[in-house]
Amino acid sequence: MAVRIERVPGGEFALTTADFFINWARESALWPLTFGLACCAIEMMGAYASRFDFDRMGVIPRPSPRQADVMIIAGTVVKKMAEPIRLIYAQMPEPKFVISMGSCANCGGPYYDSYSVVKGVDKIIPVDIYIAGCPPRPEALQFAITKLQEKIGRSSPTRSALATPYQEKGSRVW
Amino acid sequence: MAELATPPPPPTPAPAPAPKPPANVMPPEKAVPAGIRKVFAKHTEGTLLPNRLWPTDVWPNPWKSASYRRGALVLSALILAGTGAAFFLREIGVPLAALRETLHRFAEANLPQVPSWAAEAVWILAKALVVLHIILFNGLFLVWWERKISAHMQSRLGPIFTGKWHGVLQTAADGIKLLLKEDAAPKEKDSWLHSLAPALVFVPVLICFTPVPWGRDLEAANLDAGVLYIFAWAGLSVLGIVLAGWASANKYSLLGGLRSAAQFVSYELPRSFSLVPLIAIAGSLSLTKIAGYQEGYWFGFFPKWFLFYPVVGQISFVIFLIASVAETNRTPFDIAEAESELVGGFHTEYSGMKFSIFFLTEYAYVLLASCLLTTFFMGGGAAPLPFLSVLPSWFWFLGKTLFFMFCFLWFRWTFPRFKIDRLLDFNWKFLLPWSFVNIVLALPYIYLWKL
Amino acid sequence: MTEISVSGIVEIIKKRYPSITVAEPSLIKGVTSFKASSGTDYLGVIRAFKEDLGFEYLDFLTAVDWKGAVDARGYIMDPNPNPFLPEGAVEQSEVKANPNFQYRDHFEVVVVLSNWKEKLKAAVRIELTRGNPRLPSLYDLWKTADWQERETFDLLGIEFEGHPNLKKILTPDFIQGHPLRKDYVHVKDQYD
Amino acid sequence: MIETHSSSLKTDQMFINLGPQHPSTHGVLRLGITLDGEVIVKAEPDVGYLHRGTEKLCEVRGYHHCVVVTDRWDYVSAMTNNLVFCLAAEKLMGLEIPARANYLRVAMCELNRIASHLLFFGTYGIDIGAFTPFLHAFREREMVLDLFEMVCGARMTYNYIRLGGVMADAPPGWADKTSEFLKYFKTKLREYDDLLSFNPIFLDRTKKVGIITAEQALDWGLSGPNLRGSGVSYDVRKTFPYSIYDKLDFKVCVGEAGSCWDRYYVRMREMAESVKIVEQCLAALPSGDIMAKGVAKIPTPLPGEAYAHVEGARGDLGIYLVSDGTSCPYRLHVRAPSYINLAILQEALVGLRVADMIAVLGSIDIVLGEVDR
Amino acid sequence: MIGYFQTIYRGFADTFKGLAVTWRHLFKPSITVNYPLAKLKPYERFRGALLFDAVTCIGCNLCVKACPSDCIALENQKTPEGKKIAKVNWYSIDFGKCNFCRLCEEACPTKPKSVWHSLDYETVFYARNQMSRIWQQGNPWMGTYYDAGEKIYKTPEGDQIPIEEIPSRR
Repeated sequence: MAVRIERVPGGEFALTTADFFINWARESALWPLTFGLACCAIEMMGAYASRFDFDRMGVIPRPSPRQADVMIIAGTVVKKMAEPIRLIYAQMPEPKFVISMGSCANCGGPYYDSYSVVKGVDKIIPVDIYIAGCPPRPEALQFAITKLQEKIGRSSPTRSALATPYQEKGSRVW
Repeated sequence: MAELATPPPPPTPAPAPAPKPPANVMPPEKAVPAGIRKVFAKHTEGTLLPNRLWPTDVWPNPWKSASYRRGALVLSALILAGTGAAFFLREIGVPLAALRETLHRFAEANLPQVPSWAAEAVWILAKALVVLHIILFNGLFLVWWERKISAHMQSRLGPIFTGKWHGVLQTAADGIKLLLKEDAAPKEKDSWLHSLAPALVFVPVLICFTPVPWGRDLEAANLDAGVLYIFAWAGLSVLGIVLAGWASANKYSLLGGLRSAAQFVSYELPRSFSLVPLIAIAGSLSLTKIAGYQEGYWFGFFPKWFLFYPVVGQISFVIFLIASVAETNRTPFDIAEAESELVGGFHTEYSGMKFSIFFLTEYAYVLLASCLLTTFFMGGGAAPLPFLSVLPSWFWFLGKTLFFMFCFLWFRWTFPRFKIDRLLDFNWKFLLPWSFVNIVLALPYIYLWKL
Repeated sequence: MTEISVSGIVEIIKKRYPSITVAEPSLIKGVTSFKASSGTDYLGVIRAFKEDLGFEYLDFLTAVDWKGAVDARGYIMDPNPNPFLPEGAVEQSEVKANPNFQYRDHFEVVVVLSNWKEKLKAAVRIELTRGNPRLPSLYDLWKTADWQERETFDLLGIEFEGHPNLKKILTPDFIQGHPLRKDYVHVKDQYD
Repeated sequence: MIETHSSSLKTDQMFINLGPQHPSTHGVLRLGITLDGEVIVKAEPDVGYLHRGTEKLCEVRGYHHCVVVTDRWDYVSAMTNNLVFCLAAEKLMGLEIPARANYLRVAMCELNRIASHLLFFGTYGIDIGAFTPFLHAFREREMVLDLFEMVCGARMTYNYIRLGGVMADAPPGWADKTSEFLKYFKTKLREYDDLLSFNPIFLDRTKKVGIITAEQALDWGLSGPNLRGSGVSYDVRKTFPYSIYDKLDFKVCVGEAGSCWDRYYVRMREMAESVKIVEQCLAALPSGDIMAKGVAKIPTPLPGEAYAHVEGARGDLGIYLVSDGTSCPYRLHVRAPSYINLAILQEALVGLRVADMIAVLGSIDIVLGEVDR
Repeated sequence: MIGYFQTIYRGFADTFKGLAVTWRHLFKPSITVNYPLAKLKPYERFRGALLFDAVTCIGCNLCVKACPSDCIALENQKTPEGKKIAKVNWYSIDFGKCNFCRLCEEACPTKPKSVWHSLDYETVFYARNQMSRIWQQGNPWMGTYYDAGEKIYKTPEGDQIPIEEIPSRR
């Protein structure tokens, strides 16, 4: 339920719920963490570049996890890198989301039988959106961001106690 | 969009299986089972771009594309509307003084029990509020403007989807989101100093804006020692940055804080020394007098701005410009929060509300530096040509400030970053000696030829 | 230096190190291979190549484990999420050994050097027993051997004496054993 | 003059950790740096954060499957990985490649070198602090990726060069779209020089920084633009020519002092050379089939070994392939130039400042996929 | 002395040359594709999400062997007495593991191919079990997924494989 125009004697009021307003602010200023692992990182840089401009959706890459809302896992999650990823995820302030980009982050991709690859990043941190592709096109990443924005739009921060978006069952493990 | 928690209900009617094509007939070229097209709902209404936007076919003659012409039209309409409004609004200084008189007379007539200085206090409070709002709204506008200018410099579009027209509400959305963020910071931080640092950085900037002459007699307070006042308060915010670096218990921010201390202190000197000739010529430290001194025209059409003093003006302008870019901590001098080396510099460990204060301070400093540049070198509200002074002085002040703000943005998106030791060498071995030489060169202007 | 040609190198090395045998069918096509028999020979030949014969560039240093077909337990797979196939039903394409290929139960270290002026490449090989594969390090000849030997140690478990810091470089610390060995069995850890 | 000897001052060294997640480490590389004030005393790069163990995986995949894995080593110039694996396998099997396939292969590899150097130019600009070159470089890179998408369908992991030839022939419109790009790109190269190469601040940041002498480079086994930056003119395309490079004429660009700027400017001039090479290839593109005859669906070469190496964008990329007669390679070792070039950081960084460290690391131009394989 | 002023002049000249480049680009139109409103149609050979047509498939398992990361699985239909016939009971592709390399399409012997790459790149999933797509002989739904937990087919409406244009199959 977006903005409702209420007719009142002597004028009109635009009424909107706090949820819609908060969600609108959160989804139109999603700041991802510059966190590229492998080939998908180059496609992510392609998405920030001039042709598929991410700035149009209010998405600016932030170097420090303290100012980031979204963590885009772009590349193969190796076992040696698993601990730093969990550490960085913990450092991010609370309304945080995770996008797993590419087959390697979804479930190991071409390295499905390797001894040193974590088969899917959702074994370490809860993931909101998975993108298929190896590497997915920059537009696929922007399509995922629009899907994440819709998902934030559906959540209701004012009602949920933790003030975090209502996570889809199963993807929020702890 | 159904609530995703419960799995979507299975399709109720079992759809009739597609009619079986006879075995030996080769299915037609695009024979796709009916199921495919029905299931794939059209998910967005995007139009398909058959050809690719290559620069080779977009740039040769940009005026062919309609959106480019529409953009140019909208831009020129905006500028004309601005000058038109300014033309009708005329000088605001005079009616404001009248308003102050009516306020005083109203207080004496109707409120005898109120002490005599109360009306003046209310008037000063109102002026303070107006200046505060100018700074905050400038923050909103400048962040959006920087993202659009940097985008178009890099042949991309910048924020589009947030506000209705070209992402106008983008900065508002950023601000609100930052307000609602959790304040995550390391456990080992020095919590009291960690929260004090943003305040220590932001408050001095607000105070610095009092003597700025927005137009003819539009300044918040006509301080006699305006220049000294500004440089005194501006020097305080480096304290906040060093505090932020120390309090966030992070090696990177400590390095960033120490670096910015060295940079601020060393660039304070050429910034003030480059103004010595101007102050000596104008004969006063008050910004209004300096702006007033530069009104009038040589040979009837050439404005008497300090920038156009043959040798001295240009040197002090360049030194002051470089030093104020260094003061605002922006590229090519942004080693304090150098993205690539120190991750986030002193504000690595700040999130949410505190980070947005740092963000706002940087843009407030850009506004302050542009206002100072306009007042000292471009004569505040003075119109560039005699017949143009029909437009009010605050309009000219605003135009010149916007021009200098554009220069700050322009520098940021063109130049690489200095190294800390080369930056200090550049200051101590180039800027400072040249500002001394400049003072010596200015002697004839002060004593011999009173331009 | 005398005009170097392939035959020139062979008889210089033969004169200086009789125990070096030249692998007749030059194993790597276009690269003359020399088989050293002991660690000191290996170091001496390579030093001779570098100082006397002008091979001043070390292309690469690696090792091959000639034990036999690779053991399937060295690979670890996520159980197949496809609900139709029973758990783990994705059969690992079992790699069968080539029957008429004579495998031998030890490692072979291969070092390839190149001489740019003469456009020549030479390979030095040495066989090491599986028990304790030890070899003198080439660090003091070329510093690039530092990381290449560390990688060979990490992935194949070959000790290099005289190496400044012979530690694991690529695999995470909690992986036991050397993955590129044919008989490497992967121990399940907390991420599998 | 009071001589304050630093040992008398009690200053302790600070260990900072350029962590695996850092904007300018081009991926996941951890540098353990011990600092004395702002001067680096010891640097210890820690790799392995992207080690996927592909050398072990290739021992289970057939030769035609390995080509897919090779795309993901140096994922910025994937064409060269395909080429070097196919050259090694073809040496094993003694295959003869038709002329058109060779010309297409060389044209694709040089276009890929341009795309890779453009990415280097963009990220090096960001390391030094200028953001706009990154966006301009990626604008040109997108045009090259369009050309690749036209030919082989993917933007980065091409899987285009196969054993015995090439996957598919260039579509009709491809040749003139490429020459249109090359003509446009020459003007852009001059514009990059104005924007960044001769910018005084950039020169000041990179000119006399991170000097690597020729002996040091040879000792550490550097190759590619890093080696040529130090004055050693070694280019695999000239010294050990492969495919049809002996029929093409191009210059080997060599720097003088071995500073960061030389390595940077060698890559910029190499882009101009690659443009010339692609033009020659397009002009002399012979007709004919694109795949050698008699290549089995599942190739099983005779037992033996082969070593093939090419001039990749980052240096001398080589594949040492051992086959024991089965359909899967018995041992595959990759001579990864980024892995070998990275080792010199231990020596090159000592005595520099923090800001120089980023400039030197950027100028060595490593790709973590190739470092950790 | 002259050299000193020359370096200053050169410094300012190069600085202004760099500024001129960015100034020129300020007035050049942008080359951005405004994604959700205007989408790029990939080239004809683009390797997007895989599609399968149960009518022409002969169940020959060539694509299963050709896939480097083993993400295709199928089950042949059997006659009552157990002899395999050239039809497929179900056919599943695990998009999580697929690395879009076109080897399965090249290995497919049927004319026109019964497993082929469409031009669609917008494949986004919300949960792990949505990743493997199952085509079943009896059920013409194209992109169902099988929820192992509740043992029923589910069609994630709207979000599975949106198709803009299905190319003529080679």
